[in-house]
Parts: sequence; C-alpha cells; structure tokens
Amino acid sequence: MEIDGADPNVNDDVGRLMQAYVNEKCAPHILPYEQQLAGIIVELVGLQEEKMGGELSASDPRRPYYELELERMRWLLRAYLRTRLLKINTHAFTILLSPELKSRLTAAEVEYAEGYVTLVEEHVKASVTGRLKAGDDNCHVLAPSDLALLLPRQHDGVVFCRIDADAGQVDLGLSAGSAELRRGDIVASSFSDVEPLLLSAGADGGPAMATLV
Amino acid sequence: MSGVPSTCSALLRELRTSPWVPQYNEADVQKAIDEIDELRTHAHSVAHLDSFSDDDPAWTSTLTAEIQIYTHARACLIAYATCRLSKIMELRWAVGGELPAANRALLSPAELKFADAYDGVLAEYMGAVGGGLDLTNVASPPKELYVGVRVERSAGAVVLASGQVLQLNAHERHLLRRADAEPLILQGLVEHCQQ
Amino acid sequence: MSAFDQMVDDLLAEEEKVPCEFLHESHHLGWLDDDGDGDMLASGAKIELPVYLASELLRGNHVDVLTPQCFGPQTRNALKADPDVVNLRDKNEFFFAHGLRVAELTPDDEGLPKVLADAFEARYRRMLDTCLTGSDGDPGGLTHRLSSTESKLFRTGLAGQRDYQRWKAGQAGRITACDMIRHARKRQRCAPLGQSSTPA
Amino acid sequence: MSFVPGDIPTAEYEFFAENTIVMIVPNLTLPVLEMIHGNFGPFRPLIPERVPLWFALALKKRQRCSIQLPSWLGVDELTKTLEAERRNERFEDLPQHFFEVAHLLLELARDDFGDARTAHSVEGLLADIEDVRHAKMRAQFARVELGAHGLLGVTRLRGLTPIEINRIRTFATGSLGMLKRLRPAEDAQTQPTQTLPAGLYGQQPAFVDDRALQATLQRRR
Repeated sequence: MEIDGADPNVNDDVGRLMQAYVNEKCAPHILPYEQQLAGIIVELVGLQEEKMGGELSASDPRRPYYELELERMRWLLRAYLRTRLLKINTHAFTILLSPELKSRLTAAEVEYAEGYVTLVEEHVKASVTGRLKAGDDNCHVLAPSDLALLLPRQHDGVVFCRIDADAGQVDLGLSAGSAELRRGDIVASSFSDVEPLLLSAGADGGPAMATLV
Repeated sequence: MSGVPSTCSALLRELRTSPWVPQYNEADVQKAIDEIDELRTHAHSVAHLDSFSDDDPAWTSTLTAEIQIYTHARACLIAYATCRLSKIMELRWAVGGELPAANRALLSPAELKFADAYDGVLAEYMGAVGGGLDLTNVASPPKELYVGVRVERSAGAVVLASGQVLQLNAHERHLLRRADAEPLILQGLVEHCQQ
Repeated sequence: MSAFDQMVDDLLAEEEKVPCEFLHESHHLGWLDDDGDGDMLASGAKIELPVYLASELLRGNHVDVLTPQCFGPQTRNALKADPDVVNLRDKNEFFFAHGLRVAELTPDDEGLPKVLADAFEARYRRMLDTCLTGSDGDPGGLTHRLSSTESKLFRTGLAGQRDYQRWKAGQAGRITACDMIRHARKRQRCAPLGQSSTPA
Repeated sequence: MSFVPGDIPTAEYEFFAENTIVMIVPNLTLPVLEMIHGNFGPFRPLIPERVPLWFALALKKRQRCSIQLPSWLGVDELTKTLEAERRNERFEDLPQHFFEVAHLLLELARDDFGDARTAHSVEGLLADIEDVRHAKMRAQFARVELGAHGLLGVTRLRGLTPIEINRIRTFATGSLGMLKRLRPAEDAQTQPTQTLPAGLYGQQPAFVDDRALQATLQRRR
C-alpha cells in the first residue's frame, strides 16, 4: 500500500496536503501555512474546473469522475483552510502578539485575525469594560490583565507523533531527557518537544522528519 | 457562605450548562457591573482615608481583598461576553450563512451587531482565498456527487446554491447536489437518507 | 471542549474555597465572616475564601492557608485504598484543578501532589477501560463519581469510541442537523420569545 | 465546531484511505483520466489498471469493474498476521489504511472476495486482528510511564495505524496532559507559570488608575 510514491503517474501532493491537514488538526497551535502545497492544489483545481467548463464535452463519460474528484479536492482544501481559521479564532490574541506565530499566517489570515480581534475588543468594551465606572478614560481600553484572560493558558499539549526519518537522539524534554528515535516510531509527547522535528524539512527540502498521527 | 458577590459566577454557571447560549441576561449583567463598581469605589475611598496607611497590614489586606474580588468579577464578565461570542461563531461555522431566528432571539443587540460584523470579516477572507470556497458548514467528506434527502416538515421555498428554487413539502424526497443538500441538512430542514 | 469553555471552567475553579486564618486584623472585611460582627475582621478569624482571594492574601502574608477538608486525611486514605470508587464530584467538582491550586498554596503539605497524581492515574486506567470497551450506559455509575476534568475526558473518550463504532456500522457518512440549532428550536417552541428561561 | 486539537471524525480517515492505489479489472472503455491525483487509464475491458480506491468504488457501484484485493487481505495473509499479532507483544506493521480499506472493500466490493464464505472468514479474521491489537493498546495505554522514553515509550506504539490511535486520541492526549501537570518531572525545570501562579489575570490591575493602588501594595512586600 505504500506504493503511492513509487508511481510516477500519481501526484504525491494530494497525500501531502492530507497530512498537512492532519498535522494542523492535531497540533495545539498554528503551523506554518503550506504555501507551496496548497497553492499547487488550488491551481490544479482551477485548471480542472476550467477544463470542465470548456474543452470537455458535456457528454464525456469521464465527467462524473472528474466532478467527484473535484468535490474531494475542494473538501480537502476547505477542511485545511477551515481548520486554520478555527484555530486562529481560538488563539488570535496569542498569535498577533507573537511575531513568530504571526509569520505563519497568510496575508489573508492576518487580516482575518486582526479584524476578528478588533470585533472582540469592541464588543467587550461595549458590553462590559465600557460600562464600568472608572476615574479614567483609559478604562475603555482592554487592560493587559483582560488580554491575559483571553490568551488560552494551555499552549502546549500532548500529541502523537510518528517519526518518518531516523532522527537520532532527540530531547523529549521529560525527566529522562533524550531518546533515540527511529523511522516508524510513534511517541506520545508534548507538542513543544516534537515541534522542531515536525517543522524540519529533510536535507533537500523534502518531507519533514515527523508527522502527527 | 461568605459575602463575596456571586452574580458574575451565576452567569458563567448558566452559560456552562447551556447547550448553546442562554438568553442574554441584561438584568444580571447590569447587577454584576454595579457590584464591581461598588467594590471598586469602596477600595479607592479606603485608600484615600486619612487613617489609611500603606504600612499597616490591617489596611493593605483590605485593599488586596477588594481589588482581587472585583478583578475576578470583571474577569468573569469578560469571559461571559467572549465565551458567548465563541458560541455565536461556532454556530456560524456550523450552519453557514445567517444564524437561524430561534438562535438570534437569544442574543443581545451588541451580540447581533458582532454576528453581522463577523460575517463581514469572514466574507472578506473567503473572498480573498478565491475559488469561491465556502469554509463554513463543511460536513463529512464527499462520497457521491448527489445526496438523497427527505423533507420532514414543509418549510416553503429555498434557494439552492446553484440558484435553483426548491419547494420543501413534507415527506417528499429529493436528490440534490452535495453543495445544495449540506446546508439544508445542517439547518435541520431536511434529513439525509442514505441508500 | 474549546479553549473558551476551558476559560470559563478555570475561572469557576478559582472560586472554590480554601480555609484561611487571618494573621492580623483587617478593616472593613468583617462582612467576609458570617460569624463575625462589625466592620473589623478579627485577627485569627478562620474563613473559607475563594482561591483567587486566598492566593493574593497569602502572597501579602495576611493569611495562612490550610488544607481544605476535601483533601484531608479521610479523602487521602480512601483514595489510597480504592481510588476508583471515591466520589470526587461530591468532594469537589474541580477536584484536580482545585487540588493543584491548593498544593501551590500549601507547600508544606508535601503529600498532596502525589495523592492527586496517583489518584488521577488510577482513575484514568478505569476510564480507559470503559472508553475502550465502549460499552453503552454507565457501568457502576462511573460518571457520577468523576470530577469535572475527568468527566470531560471521559465524555470525549466515549465520543471517540462511538464515532468509531458508527463508522464500522456504515453510519459515519450520514450528515445530521447541527445540535445547537435543534436545541434553540426546541426551546423556542417551549418558551415564548424574549422571555428568559433563567430560573429566578 | 470550535477548534479542539486532535478531534478528527473517523469518516475522514476513510476519505484519506480512498486515495490508496488499487488494481481493478474494468468492463468498460474509457480514455485516460487526467486528474489532479494523477493520470489513470486508459481503460479497456479485462485489462487491469491501477486507480485510486475512490474511483474503483465509483465504478464498482455502477458495476463497471471488479477490484483485485490487495495481497494482505487474503485469508492466508490475514491468518499469518493474526498469528503474529497474537504471538508478539509489539504491533505488527500494517499498511497505513489497513482497516479502512478492508472495511470499504467488504462493504462495497464483497463479490470480489470470491464466495460468501471467504468474505465471511476475512471479516472474522479482521475482527480478531482488531481485537487483539485493541487489547494490546489497552495494556500499553494503561502502563503510563512519565519520563523514560517519551510519555508512553517510544517503541511500544510502533506499528499502530492512525485510525487506531484516533479512536482514543483526544482522551489519551487530554489525560496524559493532565498527568503531566499533576506529576511534573521532579528534577526538571518545568515552568511554574504553567500552573496559574498568580491567579488567572496576571499581575496587572484591570483599571488604569488601580495601578497606583497596586503599587501601594507592592511596596509593602
């Protein structure tokens, strides 16, 4: 079954986007946007849609299969982008305060996050803080302590991680320190401890050393 | 039971046990705001008393306690407001499009304003990513191009994503394109029947 | 459980009480004490205070914090003897979250962290078994004994199991109406609009 | 619908599995399919072709092909797998989407298993394999060891397929996360900030003019 990659006629990017989606779903905070990967699939979907609207005749027997595949790809793209937006909802304040996390968003996502945060702040001012008596005009601004409240406290979490390349000694951050990780191993570990593996591309910019399962 | 104000936590507890959000409770929110104001005013007046001394623990303990109590109450109120917003967005994401009237009826005017403004932010994002992908109301992955549905109760005419108008008469069955069927099923207007 | 629901739970857990003993008098705090009279809170007054308050008063050396009864010797012995059967919900709804806070505020009580961790671990195993066997219903009334943290975990465990079984039964592809809408509709049918359902 | 890490419906694993390449024997003629996932075909009656499973199943529903079962889904292979699974403590290495592909084929391509009895034995063997692995999983997850090699050990989960992990993922990760909070590594420099040191609202007072008050209090400490 691991024959996907061996077949020159098969586009690996589809499987890789599926994995990117699973990674995003499992990771407790936002991962870098898979610009290249998602871009390729978006482009291919566009080309295929064009073909359906143009050169392909209405009675072509392949049409229902093309359409079903398009539905599948659109679903995958939607699921991936949607997961990121929902995550941005949850962590918007944290992300915007951290240049590192913010750099993982697309321009459209940053705009979304900023728009969303503004709305939340306006709402909290209108329905809570702005209604409180205070001897200072500044009370209409969210105080740092209010912000602290809106930052989810559990940034880290436990994840299941599969090692896809021999990783050598890896520090798992627990009392025992490091462990030798081989291809195929599965660890349950803090996300922060395996995040570097997840984000490290192979030597030639190939697939990452680990994936979340 | 000591006399620590409890209106804010009552609001939170009500929210916590609700399947979506409880009816917005303006009276209690106002009561909570008054409680915070009162304690805060008191704390400030204590600090300005002639007898107040910041070397005297009998005074600083009073200030510490009062500040803590209203800070906590304030945090609860903010949590009440923002957690309700999260539920509004949750529903928006689940059904796509405008919130159903039954749900809107539970919200405050400010929350309705938020819901509409949030629609705008979301629409802007979805416009920017192109491809016309609607990211909300994503149901389970597609198996077939068409989905069989059954109308439970008559619900008048609905306009499908494809622009077609469909009359929803009780007990009728339809075979719809997935994109057309999904929002109707999620909104509970029709039921999905599997072959 | 979203991060926002977690925020609400965290705030409510901060309201759980711990016994405090005031180390000196305090002006205007008499109202905190049901048994006291007057405006001044007496030195040596023993009052149960919410954790958010107790922790700050402790930081300022205004109070001593004692171990609440729900983490007392009786509970500890029961948890050591048979962790599964202890009803933690009755002891304290936020037993573990509150326990962690209490442990912070009573560093001299060295036994507490281990009691909490051992109890959680043993009870986790029990929940694991129930989740993995996916038996319907509630064998042995487990859910009534769980603290808030546990019951959230247990529910997600059962939900995962049921989702898997639904898939095996060929039901996973079925799309269903959104719960939040169903509840609001039902509610609307029962209560006239604009009327709060809040109990007085 | 809000974001909860690791919450993936089982149906989505079936969706991922449907991209697995399988061999079909079509009974129709179709030109090459130029799809996003790759080029497949052309198709001629009785000439075997490699295609994604979802496409094979779409043809199958229209009775336009038979699907060649993957070798691991034969009675002999499954019997061997089951024996090994019973014999060893470790999990056998299975194809990524072992359970999903088997499930789909049994549901939608049952006649390709030969006779009804074969399909039935395959079903029985699969159920046994699932049960044995499930029991092992239960044992592994019950043996919580913090420290040593990661939270649960490095090698003992080796061989589990994603759908099996998914079955208890949110419960397991949530419980292990809580255990980690309750039992921070003794010698480790775990960040005390993780356990809400100064209440939930940081050190800053909420109101700007309360800072003066707060400063009054800080001076005394």
